[in-house]
Amino acid sequence: MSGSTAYGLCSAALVGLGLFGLIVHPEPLRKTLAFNVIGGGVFLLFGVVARRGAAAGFGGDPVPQALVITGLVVAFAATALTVGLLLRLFQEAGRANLRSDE
Amino acid sequence: MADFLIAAAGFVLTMVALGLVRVLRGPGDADRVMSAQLLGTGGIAGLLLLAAAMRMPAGVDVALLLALLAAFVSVAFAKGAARSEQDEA
Amino acid sequence: MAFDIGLAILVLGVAVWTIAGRDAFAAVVGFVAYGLLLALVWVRLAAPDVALTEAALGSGLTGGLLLAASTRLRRPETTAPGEESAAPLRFAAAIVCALVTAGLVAIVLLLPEPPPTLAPQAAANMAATGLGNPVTAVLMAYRAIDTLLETVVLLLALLGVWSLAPDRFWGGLPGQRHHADPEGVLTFAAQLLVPVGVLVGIHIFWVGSIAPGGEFQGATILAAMWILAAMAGLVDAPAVSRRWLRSMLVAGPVVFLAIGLIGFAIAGAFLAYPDSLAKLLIVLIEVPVTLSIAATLALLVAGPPARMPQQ
Amino acid sequence: MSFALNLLTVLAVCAGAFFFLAGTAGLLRFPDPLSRLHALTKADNLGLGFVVLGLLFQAEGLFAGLKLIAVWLLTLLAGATVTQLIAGTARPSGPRE
Repeated sequence: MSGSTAYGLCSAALVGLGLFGLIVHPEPLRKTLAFNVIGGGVFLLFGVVARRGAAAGFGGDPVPQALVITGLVVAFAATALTVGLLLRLFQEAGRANLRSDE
Repeated sequence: MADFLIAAAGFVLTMVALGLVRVLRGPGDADRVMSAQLLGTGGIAGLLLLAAAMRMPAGVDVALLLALLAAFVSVAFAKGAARSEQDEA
Repeated sequence: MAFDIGLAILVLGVAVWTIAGRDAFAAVVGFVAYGLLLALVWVRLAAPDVALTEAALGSGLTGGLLLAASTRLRRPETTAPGEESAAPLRFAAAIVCALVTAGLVAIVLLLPEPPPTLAPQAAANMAATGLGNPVTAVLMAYRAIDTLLETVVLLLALLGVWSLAPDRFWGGLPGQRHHADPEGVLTFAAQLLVPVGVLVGIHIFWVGSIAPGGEFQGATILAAMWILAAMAGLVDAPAVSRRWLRSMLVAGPVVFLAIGLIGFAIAGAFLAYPDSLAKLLIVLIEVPVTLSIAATLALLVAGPPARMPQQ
Repeated sequence: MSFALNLLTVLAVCAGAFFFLAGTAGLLRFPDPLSRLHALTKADNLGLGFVVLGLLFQAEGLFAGLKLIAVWLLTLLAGATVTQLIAGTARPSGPRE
């Protein structure tokens, strides 16, 4: 097993773990965290593919690396919007969960 | 030399990971941030060791950035903790 | 090798804590640690550009944002026993997630050999741009339209955050006013850290054309330093209706788009640069884009307008 | 020459690793937050300091060395600030007025 395979297996586990958190956590803040954990796992998978594609004197394929940088920025934008929505919900409703039956 | 530096990085990270047990045990937020800060310092040390071992000068830039952002995160925490105490008072 | 396996296990352990921890605040601390360790992983994967972005944005700025949110949401977030998901749901979710993981493991183990790569094409393209950093070359030339759209996505997210403001505060100032304590340790630290941080931010941005770094990483540091100064009470956020602020926010995408359109005239395609001018045009785009991204990121963390300027 | 430099690096890095060990042990074993804070600052200042010192012997060029020292100084400053702020919030009677 090479180093990048170890990280590849790690990324697979991270995606599964994050998905589990996203489904079972009732609080939206924890769902946001879980979503970011999934994001980390997906980006890591890209990183492993990039590392395997090392060629032309580069340590890794720069195209997936650039995609990951774009992805990280977009993930941050989504997280900031989620947190904004969440804080506003808390302000309006005095609670921050997604139950509609009250 | 590279092997020694990587081993040292592994040792430092293992140590700070043990410190993370404090995050699990708590009890206060202060303890949690302390162990996160220890992880930050350890992460920076590990990063510097890795950068030297892998002959990757950019690793030092990453460490520089982590040092700045670690300060930012910790201040954000301390402000938050101060505010929640105000709320309770 | 052993180091990589150990680091992978450590990342997994921290992720488990982030997902399974009882307390939301502790989970956020776990997430910051997760980002930090991922930055180390990126260095091991020979991707220092991504390591910089992960450390600055993935761990630092996201961590600060979520920490602040979790302290504000503290009490209502603590889950009452009855609110936990039902056991059958948890069981079904665990099975689904195990299947997803198993699928990904199969993909990782069965990745094609020899690995496909676009590195030679990127290298060929890089020579034409005059840049020394392949990742910046991909972001600014090879996949420039992604980067242009990304700056627009950031602006859209900011519009979304602003539109959450109550009517009476529309066009007002985001976040709380922090008051400086002239004797305080925070003021002292901010006065010392912010100039150093701004310098590091500009350095990271500037070396981006020849070495790992670039506009997103540099902009994130600038944004973090502005937020630090605001938290210490040294500066106050501007009202979001200010014309200069809005011009600064759109300057980056506008310049990017304009130079992209000029590409039709001088190089025959959208976002194409003639070889002799490539590096100059890329720097012309990067400077306003960096400023716009920095302002957008800082305002995204500051949140929707929450007060009006004092008369 | 290179052997002597390598030896110095090994010694300093080992010293740094020792302080990280000590800091972690303190964080885990000390009874109250303020003494844990004390242990943490040792690891911060000295552990990273010795690691940086050790790596200085391997640095290529003046600028690289200066950057290493800058990392250490920034961590010191950040650590000192945060320690102060945490000590303020960790007091049983609440923050100092």
